[in-house]
Amino acid sequence: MILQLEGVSKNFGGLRALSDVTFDLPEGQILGLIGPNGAGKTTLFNSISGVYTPTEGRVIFRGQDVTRNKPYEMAKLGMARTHQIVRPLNELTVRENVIAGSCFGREGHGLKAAGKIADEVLEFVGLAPRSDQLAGSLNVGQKKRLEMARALAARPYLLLLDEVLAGLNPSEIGHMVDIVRSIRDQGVTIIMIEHVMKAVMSVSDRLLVLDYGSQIAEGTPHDVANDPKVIEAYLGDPDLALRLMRDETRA
Amino acid sequence: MAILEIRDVTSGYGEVQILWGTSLSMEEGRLTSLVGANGAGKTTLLRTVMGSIKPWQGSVWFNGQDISHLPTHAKAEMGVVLVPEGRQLFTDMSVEENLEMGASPKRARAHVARNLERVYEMFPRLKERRAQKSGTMSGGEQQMLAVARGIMAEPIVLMIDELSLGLAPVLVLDLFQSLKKLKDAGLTMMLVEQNVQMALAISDYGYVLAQGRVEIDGPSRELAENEHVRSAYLGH
Amino acid sequence: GGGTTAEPAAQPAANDAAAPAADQPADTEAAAPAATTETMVIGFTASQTGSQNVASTGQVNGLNLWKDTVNAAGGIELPNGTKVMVEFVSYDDESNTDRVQELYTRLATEDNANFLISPYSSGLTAAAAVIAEQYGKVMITTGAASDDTYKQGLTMVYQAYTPASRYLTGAVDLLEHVDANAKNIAFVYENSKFSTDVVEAARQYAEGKGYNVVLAEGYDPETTDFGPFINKIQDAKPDAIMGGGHFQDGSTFARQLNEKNIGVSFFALLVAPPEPDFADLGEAAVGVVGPSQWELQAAFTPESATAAGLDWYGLLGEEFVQGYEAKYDGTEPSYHAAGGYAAGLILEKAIIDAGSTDPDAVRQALEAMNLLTFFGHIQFDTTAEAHGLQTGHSMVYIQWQKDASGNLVKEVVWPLEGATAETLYPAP
Amino acid sequence: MSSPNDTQLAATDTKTGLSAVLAQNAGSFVGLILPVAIILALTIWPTITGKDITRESIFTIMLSIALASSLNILLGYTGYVSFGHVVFFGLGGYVGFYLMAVQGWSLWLAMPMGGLAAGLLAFLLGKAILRLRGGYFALATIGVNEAMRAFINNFKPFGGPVGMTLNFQVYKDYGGAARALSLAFYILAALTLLIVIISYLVRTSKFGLGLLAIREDEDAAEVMGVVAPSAKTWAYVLSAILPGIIGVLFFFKNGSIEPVPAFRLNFSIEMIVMVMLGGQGTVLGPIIGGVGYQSLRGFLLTSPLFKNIQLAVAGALLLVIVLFVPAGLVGWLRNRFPALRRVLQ
Amino acid sequence: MDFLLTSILDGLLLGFVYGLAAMGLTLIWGVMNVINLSHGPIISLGMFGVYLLFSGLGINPYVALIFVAIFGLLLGIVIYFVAVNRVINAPHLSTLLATFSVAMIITGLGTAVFSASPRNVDYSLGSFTLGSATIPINRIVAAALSMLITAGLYIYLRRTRSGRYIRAVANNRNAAELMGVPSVRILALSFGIGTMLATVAGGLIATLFPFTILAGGTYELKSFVIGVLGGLGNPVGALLGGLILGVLEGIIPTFMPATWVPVIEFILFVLILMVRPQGLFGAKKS
Ligand SMILES: Nc1ncnc2c1ncn2[C@@H]1O[C@H](COP(=O)(O)OP(=O)(O)OP(=O)(O)O)[C@@H](O)[C@H]1O
Ligand SMILES: Nc1ncnc2c1ncn2[C@@H]1O[C@H](COP(=O)(O)OP(=O)(O)OP(=O)(O)O)[C@@H](O)[C@H]1O
Ligand SMILES: [Mg+2]
Ligand SMILES: [Mg+2]
Repeated sequence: MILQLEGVSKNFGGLRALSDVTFDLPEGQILGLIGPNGAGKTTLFNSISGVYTPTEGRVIFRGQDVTRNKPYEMAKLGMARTHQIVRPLNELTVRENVIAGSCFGREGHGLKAAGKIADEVLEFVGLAPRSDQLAGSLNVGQKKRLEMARALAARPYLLLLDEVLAGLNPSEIGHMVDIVRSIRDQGVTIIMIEHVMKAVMSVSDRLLVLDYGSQIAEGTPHDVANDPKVIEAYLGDPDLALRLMRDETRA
Repeated sequence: MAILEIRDVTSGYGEVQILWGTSLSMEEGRLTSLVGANGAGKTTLLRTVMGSIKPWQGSVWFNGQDISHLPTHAKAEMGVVLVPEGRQLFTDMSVEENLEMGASPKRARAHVARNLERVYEMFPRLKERRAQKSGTMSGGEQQMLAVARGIMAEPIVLMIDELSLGLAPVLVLDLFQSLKKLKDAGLTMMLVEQNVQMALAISDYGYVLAQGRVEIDGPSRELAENEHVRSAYLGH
Repeated sequence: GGGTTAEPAAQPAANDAAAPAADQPADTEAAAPAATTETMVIGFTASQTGSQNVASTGQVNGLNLWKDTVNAAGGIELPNGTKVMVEFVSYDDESNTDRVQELYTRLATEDNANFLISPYSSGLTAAAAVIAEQYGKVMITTGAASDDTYKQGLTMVYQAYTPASRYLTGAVDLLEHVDANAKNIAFVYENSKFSTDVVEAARQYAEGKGYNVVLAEGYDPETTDFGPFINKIQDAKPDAIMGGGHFQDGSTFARQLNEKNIGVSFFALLVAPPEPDFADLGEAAVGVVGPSQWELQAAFTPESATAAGLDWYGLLGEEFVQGYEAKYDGTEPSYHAAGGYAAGLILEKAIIDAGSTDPDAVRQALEAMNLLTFFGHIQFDTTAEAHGLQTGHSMVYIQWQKDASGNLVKEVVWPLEGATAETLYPAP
Repeated sequence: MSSPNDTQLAATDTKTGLSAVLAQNAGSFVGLILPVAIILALTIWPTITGKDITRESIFTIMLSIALASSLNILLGYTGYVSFGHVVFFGLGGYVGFYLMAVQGWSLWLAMPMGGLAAGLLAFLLGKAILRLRGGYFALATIGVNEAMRAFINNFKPFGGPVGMTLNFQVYKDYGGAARALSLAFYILAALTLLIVIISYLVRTSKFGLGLLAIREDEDAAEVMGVVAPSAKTWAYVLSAILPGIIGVLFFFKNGSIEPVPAFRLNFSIEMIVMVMLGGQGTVLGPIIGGVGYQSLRGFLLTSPLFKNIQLAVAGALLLVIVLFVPAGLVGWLRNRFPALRRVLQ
Repeated sequence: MDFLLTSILDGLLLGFVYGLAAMGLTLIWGVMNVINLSHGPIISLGMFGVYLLFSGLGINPYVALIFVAIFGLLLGIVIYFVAVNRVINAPHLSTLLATFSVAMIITGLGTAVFSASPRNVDYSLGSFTLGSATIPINRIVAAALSMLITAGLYIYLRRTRSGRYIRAVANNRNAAELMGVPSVRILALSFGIGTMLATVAGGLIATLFPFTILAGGTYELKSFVIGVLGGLGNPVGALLGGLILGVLEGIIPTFMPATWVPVIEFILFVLILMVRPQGLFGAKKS
């Protein structure tokens, strides 16, 4: 098991954003994390990656209790993440951003080696032509890819992806999904938060569904997608809705 | 009648040109969608309309008036409202204060209470969290707030950049339905949307932007069936 | 390099660009005499901006008056008939040390100053002294009263003022004189080099005489609220308060002491009371005693010089006041102004005694000087331990009183030989 | 501070170049040429003119360059604004002066002790106040400076408000006042060169990249693995040591030390001004800022036309520069002459 | 005991003025993210404003405050457009440089015109005695006015539309523009109000203590401290911060030499920051 959560809860004042989340994540898998807005998905990432300290429960990463670790300690241990609301280092270039990811990540490369890794990674996510542009001048979609590149450059064991597909159009999504798969194929374990159902269904080995901070379902994409609780809380009936809308617009 | 019209606009950032003579027009009471690949210039176009960046050439017309060189706030005051990419919330202010800020234009001030009710009905989560600092909300909650804030302005033309970004599927459906209602109430809208299929499904007219130029435009239904559009943007 | 005294007048004019030519009345140029005339340059920095601005301005005004007087007379006449005209070069030191050494180096090397005058405060003077020593320039200090400065092995620096250690000791004597039963003194003073030096010395002196120091408190230079100190004084119940620092804090202290109305019989403050502006305090000024470097009332005359067996040099006090008021729109001179004039006068006399502006000769003249002027007795310590320290001059003590018609007047109350009135004791 | 979105629109290329340096001239030191050349030119200039006043004027300028460059490590690279940086100058100066004036140590030994004291203070402070963000950190540094000044004011071994004075005879050990003054100048020149090289090495190192990341977004940097607390602390220490050493040198030359001039808050602000004026976060910026600001002040102070209102005129000129070259002179030059970027670090 | 009470009372009354002096600084800082280094010189201008109107024209100092306030508002707007507007979106801290230049200009001209000699507004409303304490009425008036202004400012920022605009523009200028808020006007207004507060504080201080053209500097320094204690941008916090400072300055000297006040005060200040990094009354910034 690369990651184990035991009864992790997180409160913000009176709000219980996570309650008693427990699961094990085997190495080499892609775990899809879905749930309605405000369900606590990002909070879970924050609690795993050391940005928040859980109010209760334990987080075990590669056999080590990391519940109270700082974010940079997690990075050194081999965890990398992207931010849902992007956080580029605006006044550094795209390449410098990625170099930093590599320098301070698990492998802690020197600048020279990190530069090489950065170039590879940028090529991989398709940002190579923008290497020398200031990160602040990218648009949101590009910034998302930069987040991804920075995380990858750290060569993590576990990669946490927070809505990296948001803002991409369907064909771009297809491309990104391929990227995610090939990262997994290199042996990196991935947890992926996503609202783009088709993609997350196709790429995940397992799905975990959160609602109001609690796990309401867990299993293969197929099982989860057919779970009535999940449909009610999260999916709705897409076909029905689409048809409804189309008829009305024509009328 | 075209209520908002963009004529041959070129613009960009610093020395980098992004838009190369783009024209489009929005008919009153209709829903127009604007689609295109990542980096095509959709956001740049909307920013140019609002005046956040100045057009280099060309002009923007609203209600038969050239508004190209009005400051952003004056356009908002006239009823041209943008829900910007990246949400741009007042992160240090509460949810309700954000909504009140949305109601800044004079035209919206009289109906703050009614509009609050309306958006709270659309997004019950916002009502639940009316006192929460908006910066601490989840990504999707922030998106709801951004859209709601736009509606609070009582716009004549409402432009939404990346409507469904980060929203759970069930909510996207609800939201599309709400927009439908707004349209029925006479609001003119422009949607920038990555979910091209859905966007074309609910809109009347569509523009496809590629590399800063309008590549194809036409009634949404036709676009949805267009071979090129299907292969390039719908992923089949 | 030393002073290039033999050069004709044209030489300093070359660096006129840096000189305040506007200060110089035009007619002095025209009055160029037939005999050999030289010009000597005196350099100094003044605090045109920053906290020391007021006192420094008085001093500079005094200096300018001296210069005008000398130049109007055609220059300083040497025994050999040569006339030496005076020219000033000055810069703003902004009341801080950053550039003092740079500016004094400029004065000594670029502006070819023959002599230097110190900046106003002791700290700045210490920094300037290093430069004066390096270039072998005589520097007369005014304002820089700290004794410490003169105990650091300097050889070119001469102090015009009574040093800090003797500022308040006379006030202790005065207290003893007016009330044999007074036992307790509170010292409340500005936390600066100068005031602390003054109070340390006065305190030792008082304790030596058997007084109890019931309170000794420093306050920060920018203090505007003396409430906490007054409360403490009230609590300590002293017979006398001594201390203060500079004009602003001193006058504020006096005002607030009066407002709080806590009743002390004897109140002596540094620096502020002798300033003419102190009278603006009205009632709050009455009874306040202050040490002064110079007062018109404590008149020194050629007669008193003869009586004391000293040489007399220069103008009378009244003449100084007249000249000053004429030049500065009726402004009454403070002792800083008199000090500035005196600094010039000391230099003038030393040059005449030396017969030239040669620095070594002038130094010798200064070493030997034992003189009475309108400013008082001038004599310098010539030992290696405290070279240049003023030993001749001493303070007079004034007290603000009301005359018969209720107007505020400044009376000299100590030493008794110079007193113009009885001490008002206890103060109201 | 400002939200990332605000800067997006206004983003201009002011501070890039690290990766350019790495890619194109790893191992070579093109960016160091200009800074070192300027310092060397300033160092030999007095010898060329043969004038003491040149030396003294350049002393003031060099002092500023060294202090501004030190501050730049914290302000420009790490993004932490220290308003009270003069505390290191003052404390170092005091410790060194005490050792020289009271304990009879030589300048050579006193200087490192001043640096050590300043570094130690920075280390302790780093543990305490570097957790504060933005304005609050800036304000805390003011607090530290004022507390230190007030403390020294009460600290009898250091002379309290009276301060300490160096016996003039001490200069004899260094060949008299004249020799001592020029010795001080050359020591300062060496120290300035040292800090400029350190500044460059930091700027182009992994450590420096971590600092830049902290400047841009500290939380994101931590997530990426930058150990922010220790990186910030070391940046702070590094930026404190040299001011500590220079404090000793300055007051040695000055001959006396008092609390007010040693801990003058306005001096701190001037340091910030010089860094900003030249261009924060660059190696060259503080050098240009120091030269520019101090020559301007020096010129106005002694110019017959302006010396009575020199402060106001300096303010007005500064304002004009700020308004029209807000990114600092180096940033402006870099934008103006992209070809020179590699040289303008 | 009496002694302690008197000291606390003195400190409290002084604290109100400190709080007012800090308010303009923390407003501009908290709201616009501009560290206004011309705050001190502007306080001095307020002092001189009241002084000139009173000594020159014989206007009652409290009436003069009204003119000084208007002058402050206009001055602030002018400073904003001349010095700040151009650089408000420029890199980090450019505004600090700009306001520093303004401070140099004001101080330089001020010293040239007024010299650094102390002035005094000789206007006393008398005093009354409370037990062993004698309290000048000027101070009570100043305290009352400070409270009034704080309350007014609080209501303005929290309850009025333009107050909300100010906070919104501060938070996200771009978004505010999109909502129809004329951000330049709002920023100019904020700066004007901050400056107005500084001049009014200066004017009130002038009725209590003598001052010079440099006197504002002390209050600027205290304002920095108060800003932290109270939380930047929060007027009520500034007032409370001022009161804390005032009381500390009153009480500490009763236990130890007054020269230790700043040591204790600033150490306490740093300690508070370490425990509450956003100030005593500041809300946590995201
Ligand atoms: N710092 C905070 N303070 C208060 N509430 C918070 C904070 N952070 C998150 N929350 C709340 O906790 C809940 C969970 O937030 P989280 O960001 O984890 O949601 P999410 O599942 O990622 O949603 P989305 O899909 O919209 O991104 C939300 O309701 C959010 O408003
Ligand atoms: N602030 C900026 N400065 C410089 N270039 C920018 C800036 N914002 C965007 N760009 C560039 O402009 C181009 C068009 O971006 P724009 O955001 O308009 O595209 P878009 O169609 O909205 O894309 P997306 O679907 O990703 O939102 C991109 O290449 C982007 O890198
Ligand atoms: Mg989320
Ligand atoms: Mg976009």
